Amino acid sequence: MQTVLSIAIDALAYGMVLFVISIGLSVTMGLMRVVNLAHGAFAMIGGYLASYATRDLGFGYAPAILIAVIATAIIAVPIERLLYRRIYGAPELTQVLMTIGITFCVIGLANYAFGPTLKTIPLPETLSGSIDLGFRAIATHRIFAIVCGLVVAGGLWFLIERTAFGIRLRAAVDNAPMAAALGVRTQLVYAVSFAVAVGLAAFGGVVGAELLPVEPYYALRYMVTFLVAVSIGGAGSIPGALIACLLLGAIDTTGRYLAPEYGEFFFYLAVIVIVTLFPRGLAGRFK
Amino acid sequence: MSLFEVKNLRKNFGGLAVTDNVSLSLAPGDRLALIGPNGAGKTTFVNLVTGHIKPDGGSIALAGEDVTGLKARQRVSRGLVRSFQVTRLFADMTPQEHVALAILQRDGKSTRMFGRHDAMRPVVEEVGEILNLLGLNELAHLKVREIAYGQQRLLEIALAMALRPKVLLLDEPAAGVPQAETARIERALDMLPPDLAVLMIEHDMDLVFRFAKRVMVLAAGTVIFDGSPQDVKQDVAVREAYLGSYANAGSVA
Amino acid sequence: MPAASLEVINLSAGYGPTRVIEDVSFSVPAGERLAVLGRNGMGKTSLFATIAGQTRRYAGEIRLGGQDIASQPSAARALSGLGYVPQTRDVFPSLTVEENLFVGLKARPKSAVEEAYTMFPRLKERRTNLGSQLSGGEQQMLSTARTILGQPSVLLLDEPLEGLAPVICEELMAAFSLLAQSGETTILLVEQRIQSALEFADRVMIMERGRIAWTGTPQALSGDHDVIDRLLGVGGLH
Amino acid sequence: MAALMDSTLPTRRRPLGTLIGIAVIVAASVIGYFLFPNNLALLTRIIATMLLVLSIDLVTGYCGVATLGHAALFGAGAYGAGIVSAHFGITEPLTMTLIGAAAGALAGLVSGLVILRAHGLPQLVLSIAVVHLFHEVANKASGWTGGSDGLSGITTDALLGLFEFDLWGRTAYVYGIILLLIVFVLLRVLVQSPFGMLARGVREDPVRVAAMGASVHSVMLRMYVISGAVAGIGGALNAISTQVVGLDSLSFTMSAEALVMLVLGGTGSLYGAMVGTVSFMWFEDVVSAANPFHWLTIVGALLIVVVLFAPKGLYGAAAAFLSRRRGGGK
Amino acid sequence: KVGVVGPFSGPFALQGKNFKAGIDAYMAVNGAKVGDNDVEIIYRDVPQADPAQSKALAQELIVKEGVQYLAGFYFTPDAMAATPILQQGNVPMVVMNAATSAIVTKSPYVVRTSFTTWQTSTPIAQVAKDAGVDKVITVVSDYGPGVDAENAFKAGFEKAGGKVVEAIRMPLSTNDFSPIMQRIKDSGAGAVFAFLPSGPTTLGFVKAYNQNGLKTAGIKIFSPGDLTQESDLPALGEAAAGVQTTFHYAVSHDSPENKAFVEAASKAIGNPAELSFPAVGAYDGMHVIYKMIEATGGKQDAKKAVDAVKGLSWTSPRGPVSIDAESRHITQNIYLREVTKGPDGAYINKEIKTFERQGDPGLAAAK
Ligand SMILES: Nc1ncnc2c1ncn2[C@@H]1O[C@H](COP(=O)(O)OP(=O)(O)OP(=O)(O)O)[C@@H](O)[C@H]1O
Ligand SMILES: Nc1ncnc2c1ncn2[C@@H]1O[C@H](COP(=O)(O)OP(=O)(O)OP(=O)(O)O)[C@@H](O)[C@H]1O
Ligand SMILES: [Mg+2]
Ligand SMILES: [Mg+2]
Repeated sequence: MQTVLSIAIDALAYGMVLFVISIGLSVTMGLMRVVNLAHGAFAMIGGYLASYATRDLGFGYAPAILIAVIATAIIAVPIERLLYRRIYGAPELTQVLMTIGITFCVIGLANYAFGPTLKTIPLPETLSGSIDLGFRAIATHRIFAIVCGLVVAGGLWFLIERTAFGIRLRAAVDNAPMAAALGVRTQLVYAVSFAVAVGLAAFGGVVGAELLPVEPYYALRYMVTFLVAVSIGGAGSIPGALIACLLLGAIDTTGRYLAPEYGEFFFYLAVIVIVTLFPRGLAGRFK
Repeated sequence: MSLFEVKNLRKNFGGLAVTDNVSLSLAPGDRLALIGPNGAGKTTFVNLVTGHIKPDGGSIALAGEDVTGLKARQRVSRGLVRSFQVTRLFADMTPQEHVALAILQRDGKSTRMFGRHDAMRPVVEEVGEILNLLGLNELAHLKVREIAYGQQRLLEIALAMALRPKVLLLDEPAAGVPQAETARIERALDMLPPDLAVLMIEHDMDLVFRFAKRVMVLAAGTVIFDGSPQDVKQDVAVREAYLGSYANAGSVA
Repeated sequence: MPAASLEVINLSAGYGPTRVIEDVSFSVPAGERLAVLGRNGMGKTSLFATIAGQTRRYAGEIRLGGQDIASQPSAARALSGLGYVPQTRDVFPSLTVEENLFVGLKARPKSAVEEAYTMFPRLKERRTNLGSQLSGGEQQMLSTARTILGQPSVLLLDEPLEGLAPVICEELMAAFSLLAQSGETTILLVEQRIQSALEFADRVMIMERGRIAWTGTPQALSGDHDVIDRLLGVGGLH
Repeated sequence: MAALMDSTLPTRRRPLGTLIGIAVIVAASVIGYFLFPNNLALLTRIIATMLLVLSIDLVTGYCGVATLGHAALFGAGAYGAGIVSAHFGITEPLTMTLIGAAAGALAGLVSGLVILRAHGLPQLVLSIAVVHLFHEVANKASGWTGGSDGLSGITTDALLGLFEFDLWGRTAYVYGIILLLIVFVLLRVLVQSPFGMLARGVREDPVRVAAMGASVHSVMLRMYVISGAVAGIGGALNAISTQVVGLDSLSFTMSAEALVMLVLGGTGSLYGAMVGTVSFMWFEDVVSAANPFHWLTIVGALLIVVVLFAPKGLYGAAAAFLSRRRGGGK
Repeated sequence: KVGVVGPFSGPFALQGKNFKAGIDAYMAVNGAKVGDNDVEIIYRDVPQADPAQSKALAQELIVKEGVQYLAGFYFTPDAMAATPILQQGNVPMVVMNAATSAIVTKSPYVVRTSFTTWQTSTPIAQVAKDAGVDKVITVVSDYGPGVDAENAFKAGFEKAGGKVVEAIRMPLSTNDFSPIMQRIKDSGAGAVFAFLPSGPTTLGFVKAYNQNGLKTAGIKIFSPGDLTQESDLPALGEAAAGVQTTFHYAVSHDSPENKAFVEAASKAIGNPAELSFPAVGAYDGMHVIYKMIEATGGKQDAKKAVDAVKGLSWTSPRGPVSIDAESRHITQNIYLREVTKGPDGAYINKEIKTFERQGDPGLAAAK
């Protein structure tokens, strides 16, 4: 019983961290229909900025998060204008090519600017300890990640499903020329959504840095993880992504606990089973 | 003997009975028009009988064989062919390739891995005939994405014809085709083998009344009328639900 | 917004190297109803699409209420009062019926969608369905209603009756007439059912290979069998 | 495969395109041989990769299946050929190649059965899962595969008993060119055949294909098996010329790189696949030799530039340019 | 002419950079000339384990560039791939990192100046036993070196009379180590033997070790030095303090040879914090190559060159070393180190015990 509970806690925590990092990708990929393999690159930029802000500029954790999110979103604006705008609606493979190219560039630049070693983001006192749950200890930071995940999920869901902006975004994605003909300023809508998605990536990069440490190859190393989490959930669905991340977290954690030597195996087998059962993702939007 | 027999077909979409116990039978040579208000379930009916969606209940038989459990493509190869209400074509291929592919598929040669279709004389000739019939000759080598919608509609019919069906289901073949070109469609329909059974969904009443020997009216998922074209105009329910003033004003000439 | 005039001056447009609109000029005074006719592939849709800013314009001016909008993006034209119902309907497949309508509202309050439901009660029944789940005719209704909700001062309708049941066609044409008579909208209509078009329009324009081949009143057209034969190819109207 | 063999029948019309293709390949390989006589090992590696990229093109370019897991097929071929040599003493290169092709085809069948269960993004994810599973299996079966240390101990007889695989890699290179030519001709025939046309139809609208009475699934599965054989030949060539097979030949990285090469060259045409491979690998070789520390940035920039200025790939852009020139000349 | 194959780009570029730093340092200290022969280095990049590419590049180096020595090789498969061409090319190969025991058996022309995982993992078993631990759980990354480490430790520990209660192999891609930590706790072992390749995952591992309360529960980590590679230490920092590892080299090694080396290598690498063990492998590799050149007078003679360094012994920055005449592998001291704060406040691997003149137990075990 204790084991089960223990696994459940780990699974929840891991799943939530996964969610926080990959949810931004669900926006670009599911809503804007861009297979954005450079998502991890933006998360990494966020991580580097936060690390720089805390270690070299002496900011606290909270301001560092804010700086990372805003600065990354600002960096993203020209990238969106110059590069992403050209691949909206392009075939998936073209998008793959472009976003891999961006990833490579970001990796190269990060390597050049920050060097190849790991960068950490020191946690504040309140988050750095662990909490005793009676039967085991869990890092306070993970609780923080869980809360962040829930808040982000709720806020994003509201923005996309309930606000006029969300409806316009989805309309623009479905059929941009038609949306424009109805008076939706699609370019603006896209730019804002992209900035939001990238901001979320940066946020995830910072909050998740405890688990996925920041280093230049971050962007490539975890690319598949993000892609899998989002696609399984059904791109564009916030609840879908949440369920998928928790599910994958559970599978991964359980596999790693019970049979670590086959952990990878179980994980991908489970992915195949899930996709076969839900070919559109757990809560995929109708295509 | 009835060639095509649908019994008690049912389909619900989240509580909405879109097809509610519909039965229908077609004999060889039948020319049936299926009409009804928008959202009555006509397209759904076609989707059900052709196997594009699964019915909740009922049975479908083709030439005495129960095809309810068969896949869409298996029904096609047994002679049950449809056209689509909104064109579904290969945007980057030419009309010539479309028709050739349909012919090859019909003859079971479409999975040959050698030889070129445009070097197979009988195929080339038949493609020419069909495109000619529908006036698409000039466009034979353009990509479909470059030809006007009305012409795509004609190609849609060409494809169905090329498959030489036993039962042909046409979903609004004239939608988007201007009146002038409707004549082409009619001509194409006239050229169909006489023993072929045709079911046509159409909102162009002129076409319906020129074409159909029998009319069936669907409203809210149920058949509210089944009879001759003459009688349908007199039917009060049909007039209210569907025809409106056409019943008085429209000419059948 | 009151109805506005539409002026098109020396407009040319096309797709890549192929020109499909050749040096077209015409003007529609505020409140007029103009029917645009022509055989398949003659450029009716392309003309409308160019006016709405969806197709590449090579040359020419487009004046909406006197102001040249030819270089504005599509969205800006819509916001300055141009409404466009495309031939291919272009319902947003992953939005519900109601959300589709919201998109057309521009800055109007959400409650205004009731107007659309009054025009097409069928849409109200289907309000939570996704666009992709609608029947052909329902999509047509939705597409038309969505644009009208934006209260356009010039409305471009590309075959709005296609796929609609005869009763609905009648109701819809009546609704369009009402809209035009209220003085709020100038309407340009492409329609294959020549009879309906002629009954509706104040003036008729026929297109032939990307150019304007004939302009005149419906009465004049009905009388001119030569033109009808040559440009529309219909063997006599009933 | 059986049908492929029949294709020695002359194609009646327009064999010209194929002949030009053959001429270009032969010319390029002769030039390569004399221009870079000391780089034949690299050129051979390019040929092996080219076979993998061609094989991806078959499913991606012609059938519209997005895949990031095609190295599974390539690796199966490589391990197939390697294992029979290292463990069973089958060292005849032609036999090894055939076994590689068969192993690739089998892997194609298996991954096709899995991958074709979904569409779009979920499909992409399935392909990733498949290649990881293959990778994991190879890692676990280290008794057979050498695990992460790589499968070593592969030996090869002289080709046809005459030509030893030498240090300069001449034999391997010529053998690779011959394999490439054979595959190219067979694939040309294949893509122009009715089956090739049907496959294009599947890419554009599977529902329409089904409405014509054809089985979409079986078309794609057949293509997967053929594609597996092609990739398997590439893998076998790699095993024969390198004499070591590493886990990298079953990796996601390799799959992704090969896909990038394909898109770079242009999907949906055999030439695109070949042009993409050569340009990417050549570029990578030059840049990484010139500046190993920053080549990734430069390659990234190249990819971006290609998307911006040649969105249909290098070959697609060149073809469009030529046809415009020709059109303008009239 | 020396051709060096290593990862100079990609996720392992840091290791390649260390190769280059070691080589540059050696040449800075000893000059670029041996007798009358100029030494020229040609680098080739294999970013990730990729035997096909490694072989192609090695071949190119030999036939095109005409190199007389091959060196470098970070990954085992890459080294293995190049061994078959040594004989034909008449070229010796100096392995500067790849750590699987069997490489030296693949060709008589292979000499290794780095270490093997067996070599660095065996002594820690004794350390664990001496620390009074009887039951240990092993946790390793599931790939070649991990398995080697597991076997080496097990052999050593059982010989010393201890018991390995459980052996866990986890996928290389593991990011979240909490479940593993939980299993370690549940196993009832008194300590854990861990092997992870140096790089980002070590941080997650050490953090999870702390956060899941293993440290407070007094379960110790024993590991070969890969876990606390110097270039990772600034990030690991506090979290890794007190962790004991055995390895052949620590940057903090206290000897005049090492001081000179660290100074030269730091200059070569740019950022001293990035300096770690592959550099010393490369440095000593160059030493061996210089000796070979001396012996052959610059002529291409692989056999003579290799014979010349068999049994060679010298004082390396890591301490006294020698090339075993039979296996051509390096015999060296293995040090027990602990992560502590150095004099300047940065964390270092501080050597606390020496196991002298260790050979490679892996080769013996394979026989
Ligand atoms: N997947 C679905 N989910 C929910 N409702 C659906 C779905 N598909 C169709 N419907 C509904 O079923 C009804 C019947 O649709 P169908 O397309 O069969 O109508 P139709 O008779 O062909 O109409 P039209 O003449 O306008 O084409 C419509 O009201 C439609 O909204
Ligand atoms: N995307 C396109 N690319 C190239 N040519 C096109 C494209 N769309 C239309 N055309 C061509 O432009 C011409 C005009 O087409 P358009 O759709 O405007 O005609 P239309 O009068 O609306 O016809 P219909 O009555 O069939 O709707 C046609 O010859 C068509 O082939
Ligand atoms: Mg319908
Ligand atoms: Mg039109």
